[in-house]
Amino acid sequence: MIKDFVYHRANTSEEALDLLDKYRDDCKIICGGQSLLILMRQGLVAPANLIDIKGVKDLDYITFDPEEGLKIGAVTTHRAVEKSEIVKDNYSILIEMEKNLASVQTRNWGTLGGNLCHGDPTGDPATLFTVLNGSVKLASKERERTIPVEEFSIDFFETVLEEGEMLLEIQLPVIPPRTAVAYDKFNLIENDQGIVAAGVSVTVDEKGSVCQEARIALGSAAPVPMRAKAAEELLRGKKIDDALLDAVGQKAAEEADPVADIHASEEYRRDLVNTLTKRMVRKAWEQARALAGGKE
Amino acid sequence: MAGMRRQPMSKKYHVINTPVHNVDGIAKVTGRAEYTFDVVLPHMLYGKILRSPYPHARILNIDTSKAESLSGVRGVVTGKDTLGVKQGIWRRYKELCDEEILAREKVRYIGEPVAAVAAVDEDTAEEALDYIEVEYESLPAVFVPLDAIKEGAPLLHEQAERNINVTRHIEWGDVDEGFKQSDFIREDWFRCSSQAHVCMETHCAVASYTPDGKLTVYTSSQSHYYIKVLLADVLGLRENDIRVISRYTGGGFGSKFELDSAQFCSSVLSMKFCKPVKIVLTREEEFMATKRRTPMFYYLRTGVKKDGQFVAKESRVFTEGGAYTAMGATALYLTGFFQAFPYDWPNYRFDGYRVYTNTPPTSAMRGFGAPQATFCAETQIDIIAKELGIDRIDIRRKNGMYAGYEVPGQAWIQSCGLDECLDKVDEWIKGKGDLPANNGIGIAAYGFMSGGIFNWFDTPYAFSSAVVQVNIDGKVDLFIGSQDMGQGSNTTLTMICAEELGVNVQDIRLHMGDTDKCPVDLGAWGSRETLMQGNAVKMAAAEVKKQILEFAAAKMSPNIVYDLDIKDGWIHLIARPERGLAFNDVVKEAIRGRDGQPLVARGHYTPHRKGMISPAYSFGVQAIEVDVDPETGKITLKDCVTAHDCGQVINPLGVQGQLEGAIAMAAGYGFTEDLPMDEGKILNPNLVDYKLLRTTEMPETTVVEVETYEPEGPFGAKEAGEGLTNPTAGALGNAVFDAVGVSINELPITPEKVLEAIREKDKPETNKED
Amino acid sequence: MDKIKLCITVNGEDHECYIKPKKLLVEVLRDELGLMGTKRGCNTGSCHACTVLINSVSVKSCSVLAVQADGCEITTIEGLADAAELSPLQRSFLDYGAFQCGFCTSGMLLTATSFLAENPEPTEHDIREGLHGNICRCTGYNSIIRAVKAVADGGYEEAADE
Amino acid sequence: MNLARHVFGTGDQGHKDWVNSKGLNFIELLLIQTMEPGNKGYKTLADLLEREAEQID
Repeated sequence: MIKDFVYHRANTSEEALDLLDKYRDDCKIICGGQSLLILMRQGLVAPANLIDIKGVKDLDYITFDPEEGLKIGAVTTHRAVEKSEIVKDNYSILIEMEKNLASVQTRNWGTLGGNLCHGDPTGDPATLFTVLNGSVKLASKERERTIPVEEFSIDFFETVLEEGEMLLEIQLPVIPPRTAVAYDKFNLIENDQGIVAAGVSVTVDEKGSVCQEARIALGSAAPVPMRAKAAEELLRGKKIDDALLDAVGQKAAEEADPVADIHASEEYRRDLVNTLTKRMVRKAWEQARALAGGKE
Repeated sequence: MAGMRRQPMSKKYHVINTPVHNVDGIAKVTGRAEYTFDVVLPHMLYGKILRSPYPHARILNIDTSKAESLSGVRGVVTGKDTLGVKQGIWRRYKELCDEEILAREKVRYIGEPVAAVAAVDEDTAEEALDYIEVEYESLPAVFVPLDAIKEGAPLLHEQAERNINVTRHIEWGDVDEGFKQSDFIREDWFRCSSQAHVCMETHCAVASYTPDGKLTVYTSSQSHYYIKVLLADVLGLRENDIRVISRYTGGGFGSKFELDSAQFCSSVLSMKFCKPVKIVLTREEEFMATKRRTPMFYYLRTGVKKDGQFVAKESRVFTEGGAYTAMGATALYLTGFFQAFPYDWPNYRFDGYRVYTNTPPTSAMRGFGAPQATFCAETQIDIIAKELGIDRIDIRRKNGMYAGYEVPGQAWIQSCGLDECLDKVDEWIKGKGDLPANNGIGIAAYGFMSGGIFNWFDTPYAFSSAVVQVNIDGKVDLFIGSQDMGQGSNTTLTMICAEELGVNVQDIRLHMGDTDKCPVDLGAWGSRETLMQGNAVKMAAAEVKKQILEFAAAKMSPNIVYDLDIKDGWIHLIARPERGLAFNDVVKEAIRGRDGQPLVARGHYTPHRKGMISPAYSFGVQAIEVDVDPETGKITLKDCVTAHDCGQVINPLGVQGQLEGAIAMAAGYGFTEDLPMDEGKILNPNLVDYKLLRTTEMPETTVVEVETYEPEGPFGAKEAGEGLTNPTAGALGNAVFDAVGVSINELPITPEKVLEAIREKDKPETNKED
Repeated sequence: MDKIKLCITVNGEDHECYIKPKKLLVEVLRDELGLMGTKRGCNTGSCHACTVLINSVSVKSCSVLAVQADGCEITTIEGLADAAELSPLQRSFLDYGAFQCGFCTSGMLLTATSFLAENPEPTEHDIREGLHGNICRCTGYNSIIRAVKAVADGGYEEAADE
Repeated sequence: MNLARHVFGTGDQGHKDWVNSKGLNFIELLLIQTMEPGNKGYKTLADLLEREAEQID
């Protein structure tokens, strides 16, 4: 049963910040509410004040700049991203991820900002944004700060957001040339939360012969979306072959810090991390080389 | 008026086996169908149920004063406000009536009701639950049958020594001799998991007691008759002081023909406060505190000849009963019976034990013990076939049941299309050619009953009854006691009536779902409706038809050698169909002729001398194609065919729907659905963590109808819905076996288990383990 | 707790009511407006039986605060048929037997309605993905997919009668 | 033998008490029957029943 609360509708980010400042620890922000309302129904969250930013127009945008990269306003819905031409042209992997995120109904009303702030380690955006080296712009009445997405979540359903602070914008840098990104999750039911997710970005040299730079991010492999840095290290400057793929999968599995639950044991999650990482590295590597070779 | 008319269609049936719109269809696609979930009565209160957080505890004291003083709360009831009747659906056996619903002394599972609140709205009622103070004395609990049966294990019910609830023995032939004659003997242990029904409409009821001593209960049920009688027992009312209503039931699958906490608590509250009380279980309550599929621990010992001839089978099962008997006793018998299906076992022995445990009671669920049995049996048969190097179709054909076969001392098979089903599936498989690596096809053969013969409920009524009334305008009223929970019986039975009476489906007005207006039927369970209620409807329609034809014959006064029939609203001489009268005209005059009294007739059906189980059995064979990912163990369903003998198909659209629905549900049982527990607490009581198949997991489905004629069924029809749940888990497991060579003996077949088994197999030397 | 004013247009009719802010859209539709065709199958936003259209996109009415729909145009199952004239999807659902118990049907029809509006020429797999969220425990989905495909393939142009 | 099966099949209190009163343990017989191959539990009970029958006539 949802506990009663005082409802406040913010029409601008300005108003939202004022309200946040006013109610501090005694309030919660609702946007799409696809996750929050469930928590409220279960009585896990019972704010005295609810600040609705769903209608904040100045946070509903998707812009792209060849230098700056992509900027997504916090209240932009998943669907808007999924259908955006500029996203399609410059970050097609993002569309792939969105299409496999929950149901159309959820994507129609749910927002990216809300998804990140929920801090669920099974959430796809946080993991993919980590691969894409994205960052988030946070603001409170006092200050504004921008931090990497990979530092945003600090534990299960916990983020760095402080009292009076809210997420304004998601920023993704331009994807470097000769770089391919692959992302996938393992689940029994399509579009369901991933039992494990892996995202990989590989940048190859001009000749497409070695991997110059790589980023590997894992979802549901730890209490928060995580980078598999040691595994990345193995790839840098190397030509990727099956032996290396096995080593990278192994390494990522070692780095992972999975938690057992009814859906999978810790061991099985490590197995999945291993397999998924391998597959995503191979996929990204092949695509990146194709780009280098000018082929598709 | 008499005269010429277009030739009535010459084909055998004018309604049966033609696609007909569901008679409730328009109401359902326009959102007009009123379910119990939608019922709102004036001055209605809302109820909520307080449930035990302990798997096993003594109730020392319940203090409701704080809750009652809450504003908006009308009142609270506990076991003290009830007659304390221990009820159960196996009414013939006192010791099996063991559930109070509102516990007075002891709670035996997490989620057992201990109190119920009525308030002005749901939120207030829910809030009030926190203010009811229950003092418990926690008792040692036991959760697994094999522990519960041990000496010194905590006892759930004083009278049940070693927690043994029911035992079952089935035996024929000389099993021990049979094993002596066997060339090859195989032993296996299997574990079948539980499963939740997950009806989209959760259990709910609106009870309204009035000062004249009458109780009306709107409820989502599969058998209004059972609910009415069970309520009378526990409330101390007379059967007919209770009226149970609702035309629409949002899914049943076996979960809605026993008395549930929503029905009981809303009734008790309503009787106390003389106001309507509505209780709708939350999805979480539905998972934690309603009944579920029976988990089974199976042991199978099977002896065969070199050539695959079945010789002897010994099977033993311990079923996890949960805290109460429920329908579990029937599931125990049926799993033993169907363990031998659909084959001719010369020597067979079954010993089954249902054991009480401190978990939510297990009971009836679509297939009723047969899906578990079929999974174990079919899995083992494929292993045996492989070890003997015999084709899996051949070994089944060699041993399959056939029309005229008698299951010794148990049942007679009058119609059986198993062989043809095997041929059809064989063709389908051959048509697939070579499969890609890690793809495989698995098959399973199955059979099921068409309504149970047993009367543990101890009903004094006919198993099924129907009334048909023909009115002055030719419109027909059909009154039936059976319940349509989605399976489509309303349409099937209307079609049977239309066919028999020679009118069109649109001419019939169906009345059901109201115990005040409709005759008794035992309800929609055990695949009864088509055969049993169908026979009753056919009998009533035939009787009315006779009355009409008598009048028509008198009117037409044909040569006595001619006889009459009605088809498509046209009463005619069978030999000369163009000579006849319009149905409506004859009816009008006939009714005028009988002083304005409509033409009415009753029909009924009760099986006599039909064996121990059922009057008739459906058969079939299913094949499933899967793709297994050897690196993750993930199973993808690709394609599926089912060759199915349900006798004469009445409603093709209905049969296909039943089949596809059964596949989705049974495949879920096979590889995604489970109810893991920790100390008796279900860990995934929600639709996020309980994984049902969705549109994207459902494979293509092909149905091949193999028509036989069942002498016992209306127009030769038999069961076509529940039995379809039996083969899928087994076929799925066998497909994995075929794809990657590992056989999983434990449901559900999760990717984790598959991956583990693959690794086990790939180890240098695997030492086989049972 | 103070009630607040809510103005919504449902199936073309304007409604004004005063509600507690915590009321979900599905609760307002059913309890305030008596539109019982919209069902509820769970507490976790998982079953999608409560799907309605907000400004013609499909949304779970159990996962939206009614106040968030203030000023919006909402379509429920009661708004699909034009008086006695069933919508093409409603007719194809009848022809293909795309429902059994019927409890998920309202949500299924609304999801399919908005899906076809957005994807006039879907493949079968598109349809499966588009309806992925909606649980049906009875039909096994395939009849529903066939019914939606039939409409997409133009078998149910207005006034088409079979 | 069939009578033995009946006794186990119904397994109600009356039958249980009778078996126990004859110095056998109903449950133990059941367990033997289940845990060990060879139909032992039933044979033992069948023997008992026969002896009883003889005494009667």
